[in-house]
Amino acid sequence: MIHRLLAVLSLAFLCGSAVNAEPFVQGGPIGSQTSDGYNALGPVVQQPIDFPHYRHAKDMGINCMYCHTGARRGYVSVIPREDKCIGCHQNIESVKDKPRIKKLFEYWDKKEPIPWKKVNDLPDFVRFNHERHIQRFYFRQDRPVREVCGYCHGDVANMTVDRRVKSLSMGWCVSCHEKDHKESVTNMKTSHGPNECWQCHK
Amino acid sequence: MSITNLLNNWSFYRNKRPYRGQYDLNRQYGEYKWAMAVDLDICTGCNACTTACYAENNLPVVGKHRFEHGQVMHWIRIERYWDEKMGEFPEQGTSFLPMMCQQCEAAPCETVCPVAATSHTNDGLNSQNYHRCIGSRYCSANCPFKVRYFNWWNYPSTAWPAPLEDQLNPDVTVRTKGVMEKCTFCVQRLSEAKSRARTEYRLVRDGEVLPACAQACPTGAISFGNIVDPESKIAKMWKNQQVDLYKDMQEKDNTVRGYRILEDLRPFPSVMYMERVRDAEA
Amino acid sequence: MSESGINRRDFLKVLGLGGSSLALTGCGNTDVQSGVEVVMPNVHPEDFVVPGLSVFYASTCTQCGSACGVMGRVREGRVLKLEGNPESKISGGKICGLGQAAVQAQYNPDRLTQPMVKEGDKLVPTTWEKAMALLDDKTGPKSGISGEQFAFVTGATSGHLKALIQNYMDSLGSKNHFVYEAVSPAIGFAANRQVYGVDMPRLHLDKAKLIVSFGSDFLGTGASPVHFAREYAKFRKAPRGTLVQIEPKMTMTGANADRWIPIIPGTEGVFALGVANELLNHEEYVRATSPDIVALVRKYDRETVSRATGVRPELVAHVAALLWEKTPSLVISGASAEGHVHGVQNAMAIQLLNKILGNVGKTVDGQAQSPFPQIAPSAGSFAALKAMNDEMGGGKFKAVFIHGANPVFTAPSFMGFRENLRKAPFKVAFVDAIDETAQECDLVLPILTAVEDFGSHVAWYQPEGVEVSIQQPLMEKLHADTRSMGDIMLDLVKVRRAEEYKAWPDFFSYLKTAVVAVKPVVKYTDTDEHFWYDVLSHGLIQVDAPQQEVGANFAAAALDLSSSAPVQDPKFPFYLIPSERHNFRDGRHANLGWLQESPDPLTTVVWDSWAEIHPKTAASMGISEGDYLEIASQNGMLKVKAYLFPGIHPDAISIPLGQGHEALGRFAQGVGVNPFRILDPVFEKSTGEIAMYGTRVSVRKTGSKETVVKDEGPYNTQLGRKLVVTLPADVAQLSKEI
Amino acid sequence: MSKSHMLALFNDFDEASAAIRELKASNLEGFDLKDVTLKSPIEHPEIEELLGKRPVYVQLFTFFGATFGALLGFLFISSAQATFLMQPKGGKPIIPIPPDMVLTYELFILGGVYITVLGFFIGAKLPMKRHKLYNARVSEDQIGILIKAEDTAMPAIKDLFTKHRALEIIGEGGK
Amino acid sequence: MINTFEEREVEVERRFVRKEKDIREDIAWAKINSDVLRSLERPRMLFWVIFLGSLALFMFGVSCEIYQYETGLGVANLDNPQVWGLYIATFIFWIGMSHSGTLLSAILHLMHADWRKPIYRFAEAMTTFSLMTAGLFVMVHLGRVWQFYYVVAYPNERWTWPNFQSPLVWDATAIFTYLTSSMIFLYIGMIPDLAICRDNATGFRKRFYTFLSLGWMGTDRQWANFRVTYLTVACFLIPLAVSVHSIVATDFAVSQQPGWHITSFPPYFVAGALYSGCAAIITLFIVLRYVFRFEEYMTMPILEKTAKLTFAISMVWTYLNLVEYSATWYGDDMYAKQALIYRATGDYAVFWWSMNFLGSVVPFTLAFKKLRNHIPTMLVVSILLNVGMWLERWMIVSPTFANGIYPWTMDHDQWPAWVQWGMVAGSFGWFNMLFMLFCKIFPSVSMYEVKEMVYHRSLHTKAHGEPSVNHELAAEGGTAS
Repeated sequence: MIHRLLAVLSLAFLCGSAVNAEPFVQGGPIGSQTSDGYNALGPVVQQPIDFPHYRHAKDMGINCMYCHTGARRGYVSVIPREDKCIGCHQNIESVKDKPRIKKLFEYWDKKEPIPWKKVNDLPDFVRFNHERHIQRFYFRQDRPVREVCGYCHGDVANMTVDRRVKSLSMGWCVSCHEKDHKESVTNMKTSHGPNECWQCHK
Repeated sequence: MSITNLLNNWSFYRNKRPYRGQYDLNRQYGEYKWAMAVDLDICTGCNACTTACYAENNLPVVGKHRFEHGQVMHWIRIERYWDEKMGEFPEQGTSFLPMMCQQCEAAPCETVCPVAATSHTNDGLNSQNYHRCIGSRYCSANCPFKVRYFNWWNYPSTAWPAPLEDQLNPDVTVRTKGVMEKCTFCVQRLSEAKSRARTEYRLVRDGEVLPACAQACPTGAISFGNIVDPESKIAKMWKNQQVDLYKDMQEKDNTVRGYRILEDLRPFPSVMYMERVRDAEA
Repeated sequence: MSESGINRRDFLKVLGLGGSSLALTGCGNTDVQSGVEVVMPNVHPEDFVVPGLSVFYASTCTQCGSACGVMGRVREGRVLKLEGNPESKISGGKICGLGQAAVQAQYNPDRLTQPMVKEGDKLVPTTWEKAMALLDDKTGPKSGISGEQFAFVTGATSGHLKALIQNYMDSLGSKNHFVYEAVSPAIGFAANRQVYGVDMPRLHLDKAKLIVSFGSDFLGTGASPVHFAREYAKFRKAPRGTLVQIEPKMTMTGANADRWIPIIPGTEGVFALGVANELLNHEEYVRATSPDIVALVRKYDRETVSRATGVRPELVAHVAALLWEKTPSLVISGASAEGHVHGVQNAMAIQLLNKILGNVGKTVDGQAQSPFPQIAPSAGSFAALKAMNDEMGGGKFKAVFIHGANPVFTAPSFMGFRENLRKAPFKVAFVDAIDETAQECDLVLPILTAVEDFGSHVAWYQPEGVEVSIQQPLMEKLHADTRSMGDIMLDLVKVRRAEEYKAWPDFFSYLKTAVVAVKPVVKYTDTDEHFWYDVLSHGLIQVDAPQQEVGANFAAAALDLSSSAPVQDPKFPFYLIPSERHNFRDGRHANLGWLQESPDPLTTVVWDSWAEIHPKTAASMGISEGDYLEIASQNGMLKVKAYLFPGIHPDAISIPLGQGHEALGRFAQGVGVNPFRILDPVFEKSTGEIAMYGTRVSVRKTGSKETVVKDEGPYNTQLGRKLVVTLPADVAQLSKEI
Repeated sequence: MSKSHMLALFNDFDEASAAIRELKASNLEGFDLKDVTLKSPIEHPEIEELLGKRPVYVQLFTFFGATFGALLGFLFISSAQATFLMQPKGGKPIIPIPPDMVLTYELFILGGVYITVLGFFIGAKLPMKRHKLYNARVSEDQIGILIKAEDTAMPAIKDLFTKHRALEIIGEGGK
Repeated sequence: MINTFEEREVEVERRFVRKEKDIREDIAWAKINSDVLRSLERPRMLFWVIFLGSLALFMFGVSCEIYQYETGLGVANLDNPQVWGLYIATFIFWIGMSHSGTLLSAILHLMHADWRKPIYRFAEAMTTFSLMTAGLFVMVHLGRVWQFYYVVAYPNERWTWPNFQSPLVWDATAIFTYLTSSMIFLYIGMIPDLAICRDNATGFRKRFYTFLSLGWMGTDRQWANFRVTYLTVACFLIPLAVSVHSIVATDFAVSQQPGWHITSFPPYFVAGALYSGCAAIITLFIVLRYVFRFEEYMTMPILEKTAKLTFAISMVWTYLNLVEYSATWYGDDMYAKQALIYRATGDYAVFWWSMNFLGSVVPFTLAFKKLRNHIPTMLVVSILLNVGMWLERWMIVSPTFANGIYPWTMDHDQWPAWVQWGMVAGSFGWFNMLFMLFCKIFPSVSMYEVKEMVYHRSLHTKAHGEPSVNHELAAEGGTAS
């Protein structure tokens, strides 16, 4: 990966042409979302419950932010609180006896939190602000949620347990921050992402 | 990285900072310029700001031995000076000076860091990126105010015996040995406030966010705000005190109290101090 | 970080989410990773809890008696920081360093986490069951203990815990509730009662154009430092007030004075009368003053006063001239004027100036009269401990409870308190960290800290109306084996009065009931539950109450200071000034690292004790900074480093209080010396309080030397740099400022 | 018509130069002056002159090395500064000329030195395998003349060397 | 003794006429080879003892660094104002030391001063090794050595670059350029000698030298390219050497600290560097001459010339030093003036005055011919001069920190901890080790250039017919050894 980057960069330098990350690409199999050289398939993570993202996001067409409520209003996108799962599932009789749902109710009955594993875990000194990205690209630019979230998280709607599909390296962040983005659907003024250390490093 | 980029933006890249209009409400990046004003007349020297800073910014308690060796980590310190012309007794009391990073516009520390761990933000702060720092300490050597503090020891493993580490602020990195740190104007609060404001399609309101020292200060000697906004208290104070951010020599009336420390070295600090007043007839 | 058990405090069910990520550069997680860290979702949190965002809860700071309203910042179930509560009339959204440090008391590594019982000479861990059984055994109905044989020592208390303690004492039929504060305002209160008829009048610093303070460190350690600091800020704004401070050793307030006048300790009253004499040259003042007082005051002419006080005669006239010039003014007496044999007279002489100047009713008036006497503050005094100690020495008490005070540390050695305490067969301490007193006790019970516990407080200095400050837990209790002081007291009360108290399973419900009972007083019309949450979210109940009447009664006889000349003893030529530091007070907070590392404002010394000595005196004795001095009184000797300090009377030596702990954990133990130990048995004659400033000492250089650990560099001036610039007040145009 | 090598060793430069001078004048069939190689323990420009113009191109390398070092150096540094988003520094422009000049200067020298040395290796054909007619005494104190000539010319050359008191004459066959 | 006028005249005449030669022109070339190659033979026991001593010293320095690495820089007893301490002082010292090699090999080469030829090789080696030692201190003083690669400008996945405005980056670039260039220069200049070694070695060493000599045969083509290359690189090295130490000077001069913010710093540093380098050359000259019995090559006239050069440079340094003091004194910069007064009267006064004494007064011994020719004196003086120069660097770094601009943070009593001293000592062990290895692996006298020197001198003698005056070299060498 680094070699490729090196090659691209030195070539770009010599030719005097700018390196730009390419636009959003939707869908596709895991790991094939972009061709910017930043794909990095993370390990398969064993979760306490094999949460079927495809069922919720694709089959049922639920918006990501229905569960990940923090994404639009805070730094953390938030693993949904347990009563949120229960809130729906206690009324869905059809799947109540499925093993995964049973397991969920076991946790709920014990009033224990489910120990999910972090999949997209940035270094501790990085502060990624979900709110800003969602506000800009989802609410103001009015792009589809699967595209906005999928730019970093990949095509989660086609996954069961989430898996990291991007390197999430600093260069990858910068490659997008460098580009000019429209302010909103109506405001054609463009601006690039913030470029100072303290925006992301705490 | 391209020659076209170089040629197209050459004049921008050659702008000498600080330049007038660097912070401008009309530019998207430049909506904020955080600045401070410290009224030395009402600073009582109580050290509330120092302790607040310890609490907010995960400053380690270094202990007596290390304090003795000058390795203390207080980002804001209260200096106490006796008058030079003092007789037998300090009859006019003493002078307290809260000294924190002055967030200089032309910061001497920034240019000398070999790895660009310290640079300028769009809000006019002098940022210090701990993860980039390799610990050459050149910035501290070049800081006229000596407000940069180096982690001489591995404090994460010693300064917070359990369960003291539970107090640590998760928004602020705990610095390991070998990196430089300094006052950030509580940037974690600023960016939170900015984010909130942007979501609501507005700028940060005056007084909406304060650094820990300004918030704690019982006398309110420390004022803080966005100097770009002409309606903010801080902008009015700077204007009233006839201190211009972009000037290295202020031309002001002698009845006005505002000044910046060590202005003759031309660092263009973002902290304005207001002179201590003493009733000469008392 | 995953405690999520259903708890009775259901509003606090915020715990959960992991990722209490402490970002450590170099160590910790420094790379992008997957499937390593665990993140715990909340099970059933409050709606307003968003992981990653802070929630602020209103509470009350209990670090000193000011009862400032605070806001606790809570993230992921941990309290991280305290801020001032803007709604509080006392704190006004501000907070001092001492208050900030309260979170360190919570997370202190040396906290007591389980009950301890004494076996042999050592305290060993035990369980709550055994501890409560032991309590019942020794103090329960079966023990046969009478009210006479029981004593309860507390620090200054107020609020519903005070009421509960009172109820417990009542249930035992005991009257031995001793409220003890090592550094107490009792002398000042006594004087105020005589003069104004109230303990403490309300002082309007902001209204005054001139403040003459006789040793009152109102900015650092006074009645309500944060409030006074805010008032002081207003006082300094245009039209700028002038502060004159008269004291033997510069306090933080003195450091901010426009004119600081050193004076021989104990002669403040004489100086005040001297000023009064000068003032009475003005006819209008004479008219307002009774003739016998005029006659008394006339004895104090400039020269006499100067001879007694060591202050230049023209300064007496100067202060008087200032008072004449700037009205309204305010004259305050403080600890260093009051801590003498004739403390009350001193204070009264000082208050006389207010009377002459007509300040009473203008800058000095009454506080609001609290409508809740049962939760009103009981200020501590030294006399209480003295009485208790005498009785205990006689072997009267079978059981002694101690809470919120550390008399073994703060009682002067001449009292032999430690030995007397040992005579009591059963001693119980309620502490959050083992202090010197707890070490002497037979049973030590770990209680919750202020940020974990419910409570209510009423400050004895109320700036506006009456503020009942509510203290609520900012987080789950940190250590499972600790209990709320209120819960313990309620359990103890129930032992004898089970019927009356059965409605309340715990202190929380007791407090809630009591608070809700206030509803009619504040004319709240919604439901009880709403009221309760309203109170919790604001952190206080603000009650409008009528002002106390303030008189101005002076009798010439009470002002007679002719016998106040200090006793000269060639063996002990120096006055000892045990100065109270704004961060440590009487030493109960010495175990907080932040406070230890927060430099003393005037000397910038940290982590230590030191003796302040005037450079002139030092030069004559060949003392330089860092020299170890032996400072001996008739009752003991301290070895302490010298610090040359120009802000002290040349005949005085000052050692700060609060250090010199033998217990209290790693941050306090073995740091500095304890000047309480060497105090002489000198008492204020009318109140029986110890005269803190009445001890005489000798000073000897030992020859050994060590660096004084301080923030200050080798120079203490600005070396010609323009760092702090001073502008004369007549040049500055503050009124044009924003 | 095969060519072969012959090495003659001389005691000092005078004899060697005399031999070369005569070789040059002899105009032997099957022998060219450019096939003469002088081997000496020290440099000796005077004799080298006798061998005719044998140009050295090192300076050319130096010129290009230094020029490109400086040019690329400045471009590299300034465009890195222009692209590095976190670069803004108070008090100075993003692309400051004096510091960049310092670095350009260093890179100018770096390029110059490196490419010069590269030129040296190319020009001197180093590293190379030693010619089999190398004699260790050349590195000590003797001067060798290596010639390449038609076999027919060899005897005459050999005579010529002998006349000039060659200490030793070594042919390809080890003669 | 001298009574008559004539006698006196004869004496005067003898003094003028009798001019010792730098080198005898009748030394057989084969003897040069064998003499120099002798130094590469199996070392004596004493060599190993000293080598192991140096190694032990170095290992001590290494363990100090490991301790510091594990614990944090606090163990070095540095603090907030006093952030650099001995590390940077010693760094400048070693950088300065490196300038002598360039002076001898490049500057004197361009000036056709051929007396440099027998001694430049070890001086150049000294350049390389002292740069390598200096590099250690850059590493050692970093808070996070393990992140050192952040200074290197390479495209990376973080999309970051170093800060090209920082003098430390200039430093890194300049030192890298200088180190590699001088290594190349040393190596290129050594190729003909490596060929000699190759021709005289057997076994493993033969293969080693064969590899290094790249097949050098001394052909006219090689020599012609060699000549041009050597000259060109020398031309580059001179400005490079000047720029390197000027850049080190800008580390200080571009900052605002009193006592550093001085215009004359770059030439001052360069002069100081040449000064300490020359002094070090004298020391090593004497040692090598004695150890390897190089009396015939490292002759007294050469030593004398080096000493004269040193004296000249010392006076330049003294002048620049005085300029600095007087400019500071005369100028109106309060901070700098206070710092200067502090240097002269404060806690560092002893070191400051010894620095001035050793740097400006002691070199006057070099002005006397008798002393210049007295080897023990020269050894002692050269070492003293270097002590003085080390103190100079320390006096640049530490007192400014102790008494900077800001009065509150001034710190007068921060004495370097043993860890710092340990690493300073370790650096000498390291340098010594490298140098000793060099002397045993590579010829420390340039054989082919001595031959050239001998050859050209003899040509000159032949042309001018100057009578060969008796040589007292052997005799003098004898007294010295």
